[in-house]
Amino acid sequence: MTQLNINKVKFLEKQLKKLEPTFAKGGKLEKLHYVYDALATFAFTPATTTSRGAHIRDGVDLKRTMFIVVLALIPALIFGMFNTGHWHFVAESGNWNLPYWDNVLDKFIYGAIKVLPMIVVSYGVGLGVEFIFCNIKGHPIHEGFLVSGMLIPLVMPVEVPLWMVAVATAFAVLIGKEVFGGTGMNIVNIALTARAFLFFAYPTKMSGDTVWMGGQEADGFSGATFLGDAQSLLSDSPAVNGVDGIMAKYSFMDSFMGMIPGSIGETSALACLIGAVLLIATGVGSLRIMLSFVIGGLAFGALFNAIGVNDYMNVPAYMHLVVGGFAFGAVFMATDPVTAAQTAHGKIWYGFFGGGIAILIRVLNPAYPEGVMLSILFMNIMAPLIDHYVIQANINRRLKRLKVA
Amino acid sequence: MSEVAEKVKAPAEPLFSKKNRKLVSDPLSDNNPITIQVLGICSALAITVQVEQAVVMSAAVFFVLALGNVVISLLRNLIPGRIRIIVQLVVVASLVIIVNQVLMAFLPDVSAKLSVFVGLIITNCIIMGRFEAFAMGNKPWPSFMDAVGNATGYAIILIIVAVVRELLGSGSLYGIPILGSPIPVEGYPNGTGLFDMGYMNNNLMVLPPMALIVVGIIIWIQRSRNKNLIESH
Amino acid sequence: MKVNKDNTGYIFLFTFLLIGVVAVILSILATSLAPQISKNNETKKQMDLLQSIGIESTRANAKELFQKYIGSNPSYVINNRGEVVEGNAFEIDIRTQHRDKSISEDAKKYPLFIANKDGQTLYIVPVVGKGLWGPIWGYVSLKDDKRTIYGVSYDHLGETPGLGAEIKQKFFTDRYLAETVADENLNYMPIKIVKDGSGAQPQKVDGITGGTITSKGVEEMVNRTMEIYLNYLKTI
Amino acid sequence: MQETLSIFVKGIFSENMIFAYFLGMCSYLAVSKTVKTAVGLGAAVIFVLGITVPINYLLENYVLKEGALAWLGEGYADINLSFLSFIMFIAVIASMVQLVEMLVEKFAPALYGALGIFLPLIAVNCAILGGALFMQDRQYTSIGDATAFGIGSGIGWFLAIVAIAAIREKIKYSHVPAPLRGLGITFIITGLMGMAFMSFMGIEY
Repeated sequence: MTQLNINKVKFLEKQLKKLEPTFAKGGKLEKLHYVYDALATFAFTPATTTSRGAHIRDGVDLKRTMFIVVLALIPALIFGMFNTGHWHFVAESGNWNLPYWDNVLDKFIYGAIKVLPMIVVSYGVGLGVEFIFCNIKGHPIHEGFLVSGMLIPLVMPVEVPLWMVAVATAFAVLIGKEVFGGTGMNIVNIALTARAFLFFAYPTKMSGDTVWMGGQEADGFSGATFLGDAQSLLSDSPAVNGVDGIMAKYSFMDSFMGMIPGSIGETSALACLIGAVLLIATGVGSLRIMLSFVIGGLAFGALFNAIGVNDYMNVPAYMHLVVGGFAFGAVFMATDPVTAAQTAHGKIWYGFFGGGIAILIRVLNPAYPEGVMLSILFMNIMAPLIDHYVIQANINRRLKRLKVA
Repeated sequence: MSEVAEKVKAPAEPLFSKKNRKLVSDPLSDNNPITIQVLGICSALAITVQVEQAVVMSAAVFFVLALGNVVISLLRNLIPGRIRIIVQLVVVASLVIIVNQVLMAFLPDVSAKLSVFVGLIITNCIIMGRFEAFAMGNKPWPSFMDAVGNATGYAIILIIVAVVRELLGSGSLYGIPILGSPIPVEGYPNGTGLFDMGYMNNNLMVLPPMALIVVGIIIWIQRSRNKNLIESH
Repeated sequence: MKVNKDNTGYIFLFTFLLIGVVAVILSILATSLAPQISKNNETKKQMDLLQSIGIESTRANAKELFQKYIGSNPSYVINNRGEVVEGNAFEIDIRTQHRDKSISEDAKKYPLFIANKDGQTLYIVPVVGKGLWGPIWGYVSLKDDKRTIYGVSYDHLGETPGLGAEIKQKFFTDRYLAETVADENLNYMPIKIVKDGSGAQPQKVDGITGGTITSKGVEEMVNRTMEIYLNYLKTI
Repeated sequence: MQETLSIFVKGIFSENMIFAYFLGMCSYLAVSKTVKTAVGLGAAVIFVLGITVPINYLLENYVLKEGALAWLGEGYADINLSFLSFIMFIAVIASMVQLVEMLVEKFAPALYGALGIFLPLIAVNCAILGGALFMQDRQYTSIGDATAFGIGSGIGWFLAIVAIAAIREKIKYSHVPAPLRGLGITFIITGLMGMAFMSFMGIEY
């Protein structure tokens, strides 16, 4: 936590202290008290201490947890910006095999120009809704949105209009979170709600060939993703030549590195892996869920390989792990501590079926190319039920032990 | 005995007495069948994609409920208690068959869109609920007023939901384009009106989940304005 | 008079009377409305047929227009080998024919309507297939060279609004105009639905963005049906 | 066989009674406060749908449909009783529920203890009549398909009510805004669940 101490600039602290009475009870801006509170405690550890009730003492508080997750997202974000820029230049030149590591700075700047406004909109709208809500309802502002606000742009295709990002963020914060009472109370992941909302509301802007590459200009240039191309295997006129054709177009290594078109933050399995290491090392993310998610995906992938009725089923199981949003979902979405299963056993089932259903939707559902987001959403819904039965089983086991004894 | 009863009998109530008016006005908001009594949701939500369907559905429910309430009320002293549920079911089912046949004959296009949901009026809990709770114990005229109130309360919610969903989901109201047309024409590749400016229809509005969320928000607004309606849990 | 309402005899009497009254009312209603209902279904079919030859009609004038363009010409029923068989083309329900597995392929009946518009003979072929959520169907009309598409009308039961459901719209059906289903010798040639924007080329039609499955369903149903009908069209 | 299986799976997921058609919402909202009661009601719905859909299928195909009475003789082939289907279906459902209740009480008292109080609720559950009407609308071609549809949509209904009951148990500890408590939040959760279930729509089984 030492890095945060850098923030402890005395001047800022003094200024905040000076402003405090304005927001205190009876002050001029009393109504905005919670906004002040949120900003002040974001910068400094609050001076108040808890006065009653049982507490677990732990150095990690919510704000620090959120900060670590955002930190873990940085590699994916940086790489995402660069990758977006790359595919923009590919689309412009019409040359699929444009050298990847040329003009690095140009690509990065182009990507940043595309991506930063989305982040600004996502944070602006999300925090705006939250601030308004907290002031009406009179409850303190939580920091939960710090992570969601970063996740939302990262799971979007680059060409999605900003107003759609705004609408989706507002919907997700309001219906996904505020109606349940704010941070920590929601049952579905906020960022996934935003993405699912856009996906169902504006499908043409969320899938298809024209949304993955920034400022597509070349006429008739198909900017499909791996999943988009693989989807065409389900019909009798695939865009590329069978499974082999797809594997040649997107090699495993390229996909692992993230050098393929896709949503901004999700293409690079490597960047997600770096994030995962950080999350696991700090104990913020659940290793149990990540592992069982990957195993579930591999198991279902292998199962479909064995069945192999249509071409899509023959896509190698390991390939599923590095394309689309699988890695991103496993590391950042499925592990959301609020919406995942809470029990140790429950987490294993939750992860396994989350990964498995993701592959199932990809391979069997021609309507939705990307299954990961929907499968995690589905498991969010099922998590309380899983927990319920895990707890019931525990109770029963203990009762039995009691009887034997 | 009878003489005494004659004397105590209150003067004939006017048709639109305060009590009768209350029968109509109560279910409109404070005792709304959908948002408060939680009845009749089954068939209500699926057909609210377009205003036209919602209007026809409301009219059908109004017809079945009003006539049914009156019939049950007229028969209330004749119906054997042991089979009263069956009798009520028979009355509803017959009335619904009439509605369905009439719709098929005179409004075939709407009838096709409503598909099985006309038949499901039979199990619309509002109707059986009103029969059992009101018509079995009251005279025909109050029963009719009660039906008017409940059917209107049902219609209001249905039509509000349908307006929201059709406007945001299809950009039109009652089939008339309001926000422009999303169909590309010469010179306007994205459609006309708002669509030309980059606006798009929200497909989620047309899909089932959104109907539930819209009703949830209506309940939220309604109960925020009237705190008495808030549930403890 | 006080009646014992829980008396078994009374219950029977009441039930009997109730059922009697209900039965009478419903039967009268059903019999009096039945002709109107079957007329409605007929009208709908006539309107769809008319639409496929480019004539917009309303429920009011459908019958008259149908008589003028289609009804006055002969219609045929053929089997999958292209032979004419017995039957009334208008009364065949192609959706039942398509999905009922108890009818063998050889016994399936395919209706063919002939229209006369502006002095030109048009051949109207009903098509039926499978969309994303449920059945899709429609009519395709061919010019008098028996291979060039003159017009189409499609309909569906529950395709996604804004995506698959767009197959009904004019902008999509217009993409089929002037495509050919066969070469000069009436040898079958499929029409492909493409999604890369190259639909302007012959034998290619642009699909609906985001409605790939429904578009593929349309492709499949038109091609499958045309192959069968060409067996017959070759012979006349 | 494959088709039957597909009808069964569709009934559970993509054509889920609750999330796709809102059927049986009244009891779904009223009896989903705890998982235990939800399981009881859900099981009763599977049971009754599994029985009434095939019976109504026979009724539809051998009595009501146009030409269905042809087995009685030539003269009956033209009769079309389909306008009576609503009243016949509801009568079958009401009497079957009654019959099942009596049989279960007599021969399986343990089961009756679990399902008993829910059975009367079911006669007016839209999901049951909805099952019969969808069966009629979709014209299933065999009694096996009809049964698969009945049981499948029963299981779908079961899954929905049990899942929401677990969620409602969980959100007891949330600070749901007061006006939304109870009914309002349940509607919104169901909407979100509907979005999640839509992931299965369009799967080709």
